[in-house]
Order: sequence, then structure tokens, then C-alpha cells
Amino acid sequence: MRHVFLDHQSSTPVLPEVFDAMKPFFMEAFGNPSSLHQHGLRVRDAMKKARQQMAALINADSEEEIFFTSDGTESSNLAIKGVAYANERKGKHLVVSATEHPSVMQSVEFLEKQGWTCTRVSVDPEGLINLEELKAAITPQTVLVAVHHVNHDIGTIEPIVEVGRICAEKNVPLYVDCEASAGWLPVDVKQFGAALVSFSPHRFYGPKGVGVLYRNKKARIVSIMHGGVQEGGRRAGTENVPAIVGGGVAAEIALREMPTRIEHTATLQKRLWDGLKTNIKFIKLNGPEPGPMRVSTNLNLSTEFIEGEGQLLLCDMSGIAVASGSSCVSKSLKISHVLGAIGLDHALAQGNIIMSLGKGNTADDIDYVVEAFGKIVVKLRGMSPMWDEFERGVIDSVINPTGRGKSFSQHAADISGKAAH
Amino acid sequence: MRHVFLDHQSSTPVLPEVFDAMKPFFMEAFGNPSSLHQHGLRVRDAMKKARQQMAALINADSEEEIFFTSDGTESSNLAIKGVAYANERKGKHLVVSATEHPSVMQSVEFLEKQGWTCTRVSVDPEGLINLEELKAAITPQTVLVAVHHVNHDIGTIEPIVEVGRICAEKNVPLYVDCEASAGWLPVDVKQFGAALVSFSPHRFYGPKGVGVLYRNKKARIVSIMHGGVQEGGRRAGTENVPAIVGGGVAAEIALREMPTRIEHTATLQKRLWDGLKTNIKFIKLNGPEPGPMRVSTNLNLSTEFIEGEGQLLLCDMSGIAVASGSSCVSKSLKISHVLGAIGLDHALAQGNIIMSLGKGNTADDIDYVVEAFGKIVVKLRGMSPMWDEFERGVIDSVINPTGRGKSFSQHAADISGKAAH
Amino acid sequence: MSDTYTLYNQTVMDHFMNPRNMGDVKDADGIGEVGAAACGDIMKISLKIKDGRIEDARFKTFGCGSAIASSSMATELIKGRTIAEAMNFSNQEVVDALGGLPPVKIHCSVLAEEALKAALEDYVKKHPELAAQINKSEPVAV
Amino acid sequence: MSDTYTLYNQTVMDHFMNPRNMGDVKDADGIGEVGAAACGDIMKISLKIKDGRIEDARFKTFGCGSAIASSSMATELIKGRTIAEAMNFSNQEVVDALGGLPPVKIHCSVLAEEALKAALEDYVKKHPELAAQINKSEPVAV
Ligand SMILES: Cc1ncc(COP(=O)(O)O)c(C=O)c1O
Ligand SMILES: Cc1ncc(COP(=O)(O)O)c(C=O)c1O
Repeated sequence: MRHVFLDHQSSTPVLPEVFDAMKPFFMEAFGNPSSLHQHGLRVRDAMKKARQQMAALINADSEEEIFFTSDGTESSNLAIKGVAYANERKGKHLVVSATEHPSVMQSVEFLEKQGWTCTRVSVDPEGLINLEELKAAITPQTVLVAVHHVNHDIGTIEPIVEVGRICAEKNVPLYVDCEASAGWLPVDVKQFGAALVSFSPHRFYGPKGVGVLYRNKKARIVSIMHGGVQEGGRRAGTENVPAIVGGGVAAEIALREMPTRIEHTATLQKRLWDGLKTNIKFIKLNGPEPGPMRVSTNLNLSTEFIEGEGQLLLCDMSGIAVASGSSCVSKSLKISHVLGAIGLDHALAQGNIIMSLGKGNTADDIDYVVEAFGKIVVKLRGMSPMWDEFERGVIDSVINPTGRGKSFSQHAADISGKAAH
Repeated sequence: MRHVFLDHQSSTPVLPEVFDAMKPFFMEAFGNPSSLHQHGLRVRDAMKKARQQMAALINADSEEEIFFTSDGTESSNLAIKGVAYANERKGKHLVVSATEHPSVMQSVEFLEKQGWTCTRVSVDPEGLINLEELKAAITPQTVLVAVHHVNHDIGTIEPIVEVGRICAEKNVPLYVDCEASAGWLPVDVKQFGAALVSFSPHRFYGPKGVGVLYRNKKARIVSIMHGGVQEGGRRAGTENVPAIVGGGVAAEIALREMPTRIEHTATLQKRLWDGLKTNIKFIKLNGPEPGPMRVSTNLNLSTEFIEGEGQLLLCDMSGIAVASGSSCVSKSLKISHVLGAIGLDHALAQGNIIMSLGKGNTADDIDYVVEAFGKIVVKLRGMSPMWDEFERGVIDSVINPTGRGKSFSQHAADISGKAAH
Repeated sequence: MSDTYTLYNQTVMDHFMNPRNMGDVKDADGIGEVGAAACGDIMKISLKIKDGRIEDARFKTFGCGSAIASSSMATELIKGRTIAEAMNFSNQEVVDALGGLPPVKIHCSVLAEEALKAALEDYVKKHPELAAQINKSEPVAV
Repeated sequence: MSDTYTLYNQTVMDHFMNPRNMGDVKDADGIGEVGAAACGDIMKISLKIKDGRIEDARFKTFGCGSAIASSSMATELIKGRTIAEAMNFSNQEVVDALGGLPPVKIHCSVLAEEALKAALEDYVKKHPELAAQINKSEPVAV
């Protein structure tokens, strides 16, 4: 059976060059960077190099603006809470887009319990932030605006340069979560006008166990991980040296290969979506069409009348790895808040899977997926009472309404006795 | 030149078996454990095994009581803040020993800024916690007691079983930071009566990038790292799978080899201290004598009339890696709060270095260190105005008072115009 | 990777991959369709009942792997049972027969129980003469 | 590990490992001993002064590597200077000559400046006739 990995947004394999770079730091150069002897100093040098590589990926001025955390989640937590706590006296108001990752949303909710307030700015049906609403949301008490570069669920590329301009006008620091873009799309902290930017190497062929937070020297931030004075006092704890070193190499390679990676994935993305929509009726792409407004790696698909987990499991049994709903919360039952925010019908949000491309995927892989996925849809629709009811005219399609029957959601509410949403 | 690594408390090299276990999880089994497909499920299985290995090391009932964090610092932060936030309604008081690691102390200080109060229980000159004072410190508002198993600076083994008994009587959960003991001394969560226990594999030949928090099912704790629902909702963020797997193997080996490791290091510890005190005058061991009250890996030494960093650098130039002051904060200028808490004279706290033994050290290593360190002391005393002034009877020794001259601290205060402490 | 890793145990996976009794009973004597508001799953069970016994049971399910497996297993289990026996059917039987479900998925088995009961109720509604007997939970002889 | 990694740059390490002018000037004309309350370092500089010039300078230091290197370098730099020149001596010279110090260690060079000035003051105290001239910051001719 062919194996096709189409879940690069969840994680990527470490490149051989990255692994080779990490290797000496497990058994030989195992020192703690806080140590003042040979063993510590050697790894300190290596970490400095990694910082430079990270800085280069996002066009930061200096490696001193790079802080290492344990992952993307911690970077988001540090950006949100670290800035909020540092600026408490200035104000206790935050502005975020409604489709930020849970690591941002939940950090904000945590602060709300501690007396902060937050405005969530709405997005349009393709996930693009409402700039007028954003502008209006910023008050003199606002200490941070958070808008991600690319949405992890639906691949929308946000108009960050415009967001940055608004923040500069209002003189409020901007945090841009670039976890879903870094390594796959140019990130330029200066062009963005970003005070903070986060990303994590395991998303572009680097190791797990390290996250990056860029912080412009002018932005005030305090530590949220208390203890020693590592990372200039902004992140206590023994640094994960091998992962930092490997992450640096992954960043360097990503920067070099970026044009090729973008072209390669964009071609496959188009081939995949074209194939699927030709092959399968009542399928919808969530987020913008492939092109300048969508990251080249992501397809978020709603296939009507069938549910997502079944699609995922049957894909898996066909050797195809995909994600269901929000890739980070697939253990939970709830549908993605992103799909809620773009106003997607509940019926479609449930039949939702995410396919994300990588540099190792081939055109043959894509053709295999198109065919296999077509069969999977047929199988699941064969089992689905909804498909049957649609065919019998009891319920209607949301994607291509035929004007007969009631809506899926209405039907679901009728039989469960409660509204589906 | 001989190379002797005597800084095992800062970090240890990864064992070959540990590295071999980690290897497949970088390039082959690179999945995200949240993924529902093959790649995710495979690593989920591997993480479960690691949890069992961690549970076995500390005699926990079930792997479900094991949570993974990014390091020892995060485990401390989670234990302190996670329990405090979870029990806010019950009370806002904490009790900790005065010699806890900065990751505990600073977490407590952070909470104090948010309205919690904390009682710091004093220790005796050898670092042993005052049990009567501890008992008296617990109030109906106390939601957590934190007393570490072994002190990271001076090697004192705390009477945790008695501490646990007091906490059980008062019905307050106990958190035991076992970072400096796990892998080197039996840790038994049941015997301790501990609600929470933390440790981190990089201290016993496992990798950096993973910390462990044991939590008894009855203890209430909330997440401090917000985002996805990883680790049962208690720690968001993509898990560092290779480090978790490697850490599990390191725990398994540590459990198996523990008797040998203890015997080996205890023998060398005695040889080293005997050699040093024979060879060098005016040298003091901080913390208890080698024996049942001191961990077998640590020697904390104050050599009078000379300063610590110089000792460390000259050791390094002789191939000997040692730590200066608190191994985790050696980048800062301040002397260890632990040495302050045991009431060590400021002059001695400055001339402080820590030698920590590991399974790779040999008797020959130790003999080399005894000789080399003797020469280093002679060299630095030759440069020291204090040694000269001691010899001329201007100042006296703290370690072996001769009854002539003023104290070092008095002299230092006289010439700097300010009190030294 | 040599082994196959699965989200559910082998029995569940088998019932998901090769569902038993999938489809609709022709000229069904009772049909139940229920939905779970929390997760959005929808399950439909149709029954052929003869001489007070479930002669055939079929399902259609819009839902996750364990929902499909639960309905497959439920229909397997109830075939041949009397109506009263079926009325006492509990989701735990499904869970046990499947060799367990993850805690967050137990509700799938509950949905299967509900769909079955809805189908039985539909049948009883069409046969009001049986209601009294069934409520006494005695075997129903027709 | 093939390379040697050092906490300080080569110049600092060299002055730490092979300090110049370590010891006490015999029959010193001026002695200064100062301490830094923050870090506890103690530095002592003794001077031999002849014809208004520093003929010899020696140090003893209780302190970290950069404190030792700073005193070594400071004594090197001031030898041969006039008293007035030495009075204008600034820690920055030490930092520059050492090729830089880590930010947290700059105070070590300050301590060296202070020790030198204390020694000079000691000398001036013993030679009150020089005070007026020195305060004018003019070259002191004796
Ligand atoms: C946009 C975005 N931000 C943050 C995160 C959290 O990163 P991590 O899983 O590395 O902790 C993710 C993870 O999917 C993400 O997609
Ligand atoms: C007792 C103790 N607790 C916690 C920590 C923090 O652990 P880590 O450095 O792994 O973050 C240390 C580190 O030295 C320690 O010694």
C-alpha cells in the first residue's frame, strides 16, 4: 500500500542534516548552557548560532531578539501573558482575532479570569480579519494586539502588513503567531511591524521540544516561567540544547529552500483540490481558494453528509495520514472554533478534515489520494442516514442547495431534540 | 590532560541505550501524539510506555499520574501555580522550605504579587527543615506545602516522610521537588505521602527537553500552559516525543542501576572529601557530612580566602568541570539563597563551588582532582589580599578561628564602605 | 513502521471497517433515528420483528468510528432477542462486546441504545396492544 | 572536544591565567584596597612612584576571573604614567585593552580603577604638597 503523509501541520520528520547537527549534543556536548566550564560554553556557542539562524528566517536584526521556549504553545503563552503582566499598569485590554490558535485564545481566557478584558475581532467567511473592526477595538488601555499570520485550520493568510500599520498608528505592540507559516511563507518581522513573533521548528522539518519567540527590543515582556536566569531572565529552565541546535539548522534550510517548497506544495495543492472537487460531489474547501490568500500547504475540506473521524480513519487504513478538525484539539469532541468563526454550517464543520502538504509529497501521491478519498466518501455515504435522506429529498445540501427538504441542522435538531450548534 | 566531569548536577550525558531509544522518533516515528492516524498512534503508545517507566521510578500506582512538561522548572511552576490556582477558593496560603530551588521560590513570589501569601520555613545549619516550624506554619488557608527531597546546592536529604506525615495530619497536599534526588536516591511517592513530585531525566543520563510531574489523582491542579488538550488538559503544547521516550528509558535504567550508582558515588564522595580536607587548610563542606543525610553525588565546598569563579575557571583549565554557587544561577552575581538560609558567612559563600559525581567518575579521577585542586588553591591564595592579611594577622579565619584580627566580613565592609551581606 | 497502530481496539476497528447489518431493513416494522446534540452524530436503526422477536436489524450512522462500530455491534447483539429483552438492552453490552471504548466515546454506545429503543417504540406505537405487556417487562408472546 | 571554549576572550583569559604584576610592591609609596559590596570582590593595588611617575604597580585580588584580569591589565596600563595621567585613568581603558568584558562584569574594571585611585590618594595623602596641583589636573612635576 502507498503511504502518503498529508498531515504536515501536525508535525514533520526531522531532516537528516538536522538530525546530524543534533547528534553530538546528546552524548558528547551534553553540557548545561548555564555552566561556566568547557561543557557549558561549548553549547552556549552552539545556541548562539541557532539564534542567528532563527533570526535570519524571520529577518530579525539580531540574535538577541530570539528567545527559546519549549514549543509554539509556550511561545504564545509567553507572548500574551508576558506582555500583559509587563504592562499591567498601562492597561488591561487585549485585542485578538477570533480565529487565533487555542494557545492564544486560552491564554486570553486565563487573563480574563484575572481581570483583563479582551476584544475578539471577527473574520469574514474566508477567515480574513475585519480591519475596520480591529482598528475600532484598540483603546488607550490596549497593551497587545494578536493576529496570526496564517490560520492553522483553514490556511488563510492574514493581511499582517495592514494590521501592523494599524498597530503602529495606535502605538500598540503586535504579536504575530507564525506557527502555521514560518518555513513555508516568508516572515519578515520588520515588514510586519511586529513586536513579537512566534514559530516552532517541528513544523518545518526541525525537532519537537523547542519553540521560538522573537521580541523586538522595545517591547516590554516579563517571564511566565519562573526560576533561573536563562534566556536573559525571560525563560527559566534548562535549555533543550539538541533541539535548539537542530531547530536552527532546520530554519537555515527552510530559508534556503523556501521558494522550492512553496512552488512544490502550491502545485500539489492545486492538483489535489482540482482532483477532489472533480471526483466528489458536495465537497467544499474552507478558507480562500489556493492562491495568494492561502498558504500553499493546507486544504481544509468539508464533505457533506459524512462525518470527519470516519474519513480520517478510512484514510489511515488506506495509508493516508490526514487531520480531523483543528489539528491540535482532535482529541476533543468540539468542532473547531475557527469554523464557527467563519460561520460554517454545523453539518459541514463536522465532516471536516485537513490535508496538509509537505516537500516529500509527489504528484503520484496526490492522484492516489484523490482516488482513494473518492472511494472513502462513497463508502461512508453508503452508511450515512443523511445521504439517504438527502437522496430521498428529506433534507437538502448546504453546499449545493436543491431547494427541497429541510436543512441538515434542522433535521439533526428535530431528532436529537436540541439545536445542533 | 585528564578530563574529569564533576558537574553532574547541571546535566549528564545521554546513555547510548537512551539515545538508541530516541533515534527512531526523529525521522521515522515523527508523528504528533494528538494525531489520530498511524503516525500519531505509534508515538502515543511509546509515550505510554515512558509514562510507565517514570511511574516505576517513583513507585507511582499508575502511568496516568505522570504528566510531561518541558523541564524541571516547568514542573515546579506547574506544581506551585497549578495547585494554587486550582484551590484559590479554599485559600491563598503556601508553605515552602527556605532552601527550595529558584523555580519554586520565584513561582511563589509571582503568586505573592497576585495576592497569595507564603511562609518560608527555616532550616538548620546543615539545611534540614525545622519540622516544628513547618507544622506551625500550616493554616486552614494553606493549599500546598513544598519541601524538596534533596537540596540541589548542599545535598541535604530532607526528612520527607516526616514532612509527609505532618501534611497528612493537616490534610494539605505536599509537593516534593525530586530533581536533585531522582535517579540517585529512592523516591517513593507513597512512602512520602506526596500529592505531587517532580524530576527531570537530564539529571540521570536522560535527555534535556522533558520534565516530569507526578500528581496523585486526588490532588487538584489546573493547567498553567494554555492551549490544546494534551496531557489530559493539564499541559498544552506538542509533546517532545523523542525526549519523553528517552527519558523513560533513562528512568528504567536508573531504577535498575540505582544501588550500584549510589555505592559508586558514595565511595568517591568520601574519597574526594577526605582527600581535599587532608590536602587543603581552611576548607569547609557545606551541608551534612557524607552519609545518610547527604546525597552521595554532591560536595559543596567553601575554600577560605579565595573566590569561587576563579576556582571554577582554573579547574576548567585543568580539565575539571565544576559548578560555582547554585548550579542553576551561576550566570547571576548573587550568592545562593541556600547558603544564606543555612547562615553561612558571606566570605565562605563566595568561595563556594559544587562538585557533583556521576557513574563515569573513577578513583583516579578523584585523586587527580584532589591534587589539582590543591594547586589551584595555592595559586589563588597567592593572589588573594585576604590570604595575605590572614597570614599577617589582620583578619581571622571563619573556619578555624585563631583569635586574632577582625573578621573577613568586617574587613570587607570597612574597605567597601558597606556591609558585605 | 511494521505494526499497524489503531485508535480503537481490534474489535472496534473490525466493526468500523466491516460493519455488520449496514443498511435499511426492507418494510421495517420499527425505525428509530436519534441524534446526539453534543457531537452531532446521527444513528438510525430499523427492525424486522416477527413473533415478538427481532428477526433482522440494520443501521445507518453518521458519526465517528466508534459510533459506526457501536451501531454495528448493537444490531448484531439484538438480533434474535424478544422485544422485552431488547427493551432492557443497555449500552454497556455494546461497550463490553466491543472490548471497551475510550471514555470520551462511551456516548456512542448510548446513542446505539437510544436508536434501538426508538425503533422499538416506533414498533410498539404501531402495535398499541403490546404496550401493557412490555411495560411489565414480561416476554411478549404474540 | 577539540577546541577550547572560554568564558572570557583570549586576552582576559591570558591575564587571568598569567596575571602580570601580581604581588605587593616592596616599600610601596601608595596602597589602595577597595571592595565591591555587590559581589564581594576585593582588590588591592600598591604603587612605587618616582619623579611623579608610576614606576611599579602590583595587585592582589580576591575576585572572579575578570576581576583578576582587570587588575592585571590596570597595573600594566598605568606603569610609566604620571600621577595626573593616572588620576584620569578610567575603567574603560581596562575594558578596551582586555578586548571587552561581559556586561555583568564591567564592575570589575571599575573596581580596578577605584583601587588605583585609592592607591594614588594614599600617596597624595602622604604628600600633601601635591594635592593642589593634582586637583588642577595638570602634570605634576616634582
Ligand atoms: C497557529 C498555531 N499556533 C500555536 C500552535 C501551538 O504550537 P505547538 O503545538 O508547537 O505547541 C499551533 C499548533 O498547531 C498552531 O497551529
Ligand atoms: C532541585 C531543583 N529543582 C528544579 C530545578 C529546575 O530544573 P531544570 O533545570 O530541569 O528546569 C533544578 C535545576 O537545577 C533543581 O536542582
